[in-house]
Amino acid sequence: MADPMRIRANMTGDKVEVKALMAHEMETGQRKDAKGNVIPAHFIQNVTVTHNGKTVLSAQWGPSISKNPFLHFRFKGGKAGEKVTITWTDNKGEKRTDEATIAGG
Amino acid sequence: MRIPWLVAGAVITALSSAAPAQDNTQKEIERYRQLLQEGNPADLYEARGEEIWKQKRGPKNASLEQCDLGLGPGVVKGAFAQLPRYFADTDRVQDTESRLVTCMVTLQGFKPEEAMKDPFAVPGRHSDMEALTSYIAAESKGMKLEVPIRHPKEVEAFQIGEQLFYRRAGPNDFGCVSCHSESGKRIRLQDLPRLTEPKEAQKIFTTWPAYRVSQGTVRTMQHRLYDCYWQMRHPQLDFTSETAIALMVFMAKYANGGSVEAPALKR
Amino acid sequence: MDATRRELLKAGSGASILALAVAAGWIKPAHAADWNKAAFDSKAFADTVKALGGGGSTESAQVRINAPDIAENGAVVPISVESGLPRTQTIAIMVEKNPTMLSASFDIPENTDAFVTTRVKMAETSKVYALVKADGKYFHAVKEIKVTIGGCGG
Amino acid sequence: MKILLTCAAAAMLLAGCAARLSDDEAQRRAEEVFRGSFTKGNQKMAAAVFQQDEVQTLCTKYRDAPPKEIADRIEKSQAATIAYPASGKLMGDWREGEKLAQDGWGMRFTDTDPKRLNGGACYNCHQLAPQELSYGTLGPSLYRFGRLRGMNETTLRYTYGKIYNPEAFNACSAMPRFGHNKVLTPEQITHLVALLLDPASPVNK
Repeated sequence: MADPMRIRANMTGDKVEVKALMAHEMETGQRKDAKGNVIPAHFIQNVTVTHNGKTVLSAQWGPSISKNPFLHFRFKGGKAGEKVTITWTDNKGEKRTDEATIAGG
Repeated sequence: MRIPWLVAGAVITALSSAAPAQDNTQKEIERYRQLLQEGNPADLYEARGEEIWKQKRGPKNASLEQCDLGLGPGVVKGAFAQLPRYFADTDRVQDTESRLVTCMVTLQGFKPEEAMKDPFAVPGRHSDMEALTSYIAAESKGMKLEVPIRHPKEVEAFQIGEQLFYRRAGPNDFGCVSCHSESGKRIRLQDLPRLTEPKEAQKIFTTWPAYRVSQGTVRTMQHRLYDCYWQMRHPQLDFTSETAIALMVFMAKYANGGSVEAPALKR
Repeated sequence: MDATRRELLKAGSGASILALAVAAGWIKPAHAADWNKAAFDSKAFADTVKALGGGGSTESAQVRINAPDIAENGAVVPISVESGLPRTQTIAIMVEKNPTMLSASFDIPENTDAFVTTRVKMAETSKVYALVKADGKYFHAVKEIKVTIGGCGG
Repeated sequence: MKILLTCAAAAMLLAGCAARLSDDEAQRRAEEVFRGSFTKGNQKMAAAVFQQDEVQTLCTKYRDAPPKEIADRIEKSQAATIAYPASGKLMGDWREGEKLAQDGWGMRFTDTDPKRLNGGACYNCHQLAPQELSYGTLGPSLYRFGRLRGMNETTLRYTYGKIYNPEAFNACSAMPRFGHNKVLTPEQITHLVALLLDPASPVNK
């Protein structure tokens, strides 16, 4: 199973600043291993970020997003102590959900 | 080959001076490095390392939580800031990774060759060593580096490291000294620290392990040295070799007093 | 919704039934349904814009790319995109010289800033496009990013 | 190891016992340690780095700062090694030279393709063509080398010789002996000479 994400959510003014790191190979399907065999593509395709049941960001990614992806964005309407939840799904159907509590500004 | 004028074979009007372009290159590379600082994937390795540290594993089904990293069994906080050091139970100077091998053997019951298998991650295979070392290093973040060079074996390791630093060999006549004896030098665009200058040594020795964007994983000082010897056209340096540890003690002598900032983020 | 599917949902969401439904093609797994394969397969800017639903795109100073002019390593290139256009709905990032151009496409709901930062791989020095869909229309910005060779040819 | 043992015992009583090996002993131990540190890899390569030649031994011993008589000895013995190409032609093709200057491939333990020629990796340490922004500074800038030095027979022979064996000109130089150590062929060296001296080379534009 995939490793947990590292999510930081902080109030800056009236906005929630979200920074997340996800543990994922993001294999392009174009690299070869030491024996010369092609390493099959394996990458996150969808990312959804929710807050209070509402989607605050959704993304589609290709294999050219860097390994161990980083994401940074801001949204309005959150308060310290509330949760931000991130879910990713990759091209093999693997899935991972983690959440973080919004910290005060 | 990324220079289009060469591919095209066309004649190019040269810049009137190369200096302004170079200033801008330095500035933009600096900006690139800064932009990456806002999220260091090494965080993911620290978390995984902590999990592995606490996991019951091996024939003895034990965790590493009672491992003695130099400050007593189970003390992780601050241990990294004093490694490598002499350990009486093994009668050797050990760094973080060789000590982890010892603990995996004594506490968890692994055979030494099992504990030392695949210490460096390759595409598709993680390394427990890289994760564990990230976790242990992070537990000394902000602390002062104080590697002891008091015990006769620690002093000996320093002296051996010093000899090996200057040792030149191989088809390119390279030694550590070839790249790390002058201040302000670069290889391509990468700054080369003068390792006998405390200010420069402090910035380097205290920032490994580090997440290397070029390799997509955390690499440790063991790997850094293995990589240096690779670039020096030497053969494969053994994992946890005495050469690696002696060179670490040599570097630590000049780096002592710096603040531990590992795991850092590097090219 | 046809009768069969309604029956199925009424029967509950047991794993086996769900799997059956996926197999039968009534329900597509999320990763296939929400992923625009045509857009991610596109090799040219115009084709990618089209696959993302646009007829064409206008360059706009309201779309801003914040990224270094030079990347020390192509495996990790930080890119920020910000849009000053009202009703920004989508932000996409494309790298012209990658095997396929599109790296990412973000849907921006109403209360989310029209701003996003991520990191992309770049095979070589290339133009990077930020494409923004705002109020149903498409706008873009472009910036060249140089990828340098590292120490010892690596 | 008598001193060491005595000192180890004393260390238990007295903190900060300065047990130091003599330089000769440290050097002997260092060689022992070094030979025990490359046991799992390519043993042919290992044997080659264990055995230092005269230049490597002397430069190690004097930490790259040999006294004058040693430096003279090195420069003299190394000057005698320079072999010029059989054809007598020292100026090759600068385009080939530029490729070689970029290429860092060769002689690492992962470089196993026997058909591929080694690169020179000149940009690792030197500025050459101004279009390449990613260059090192371990060596001096060679931008406009030909323009500054002038294009004549003496410069041509010096440039070839310097790449072939820099120890002939500057004892314990950090630059590899590309020709002498067979990293590059004489023909490859003539291409680098062209990159540096050909008026058409981007280095001299």
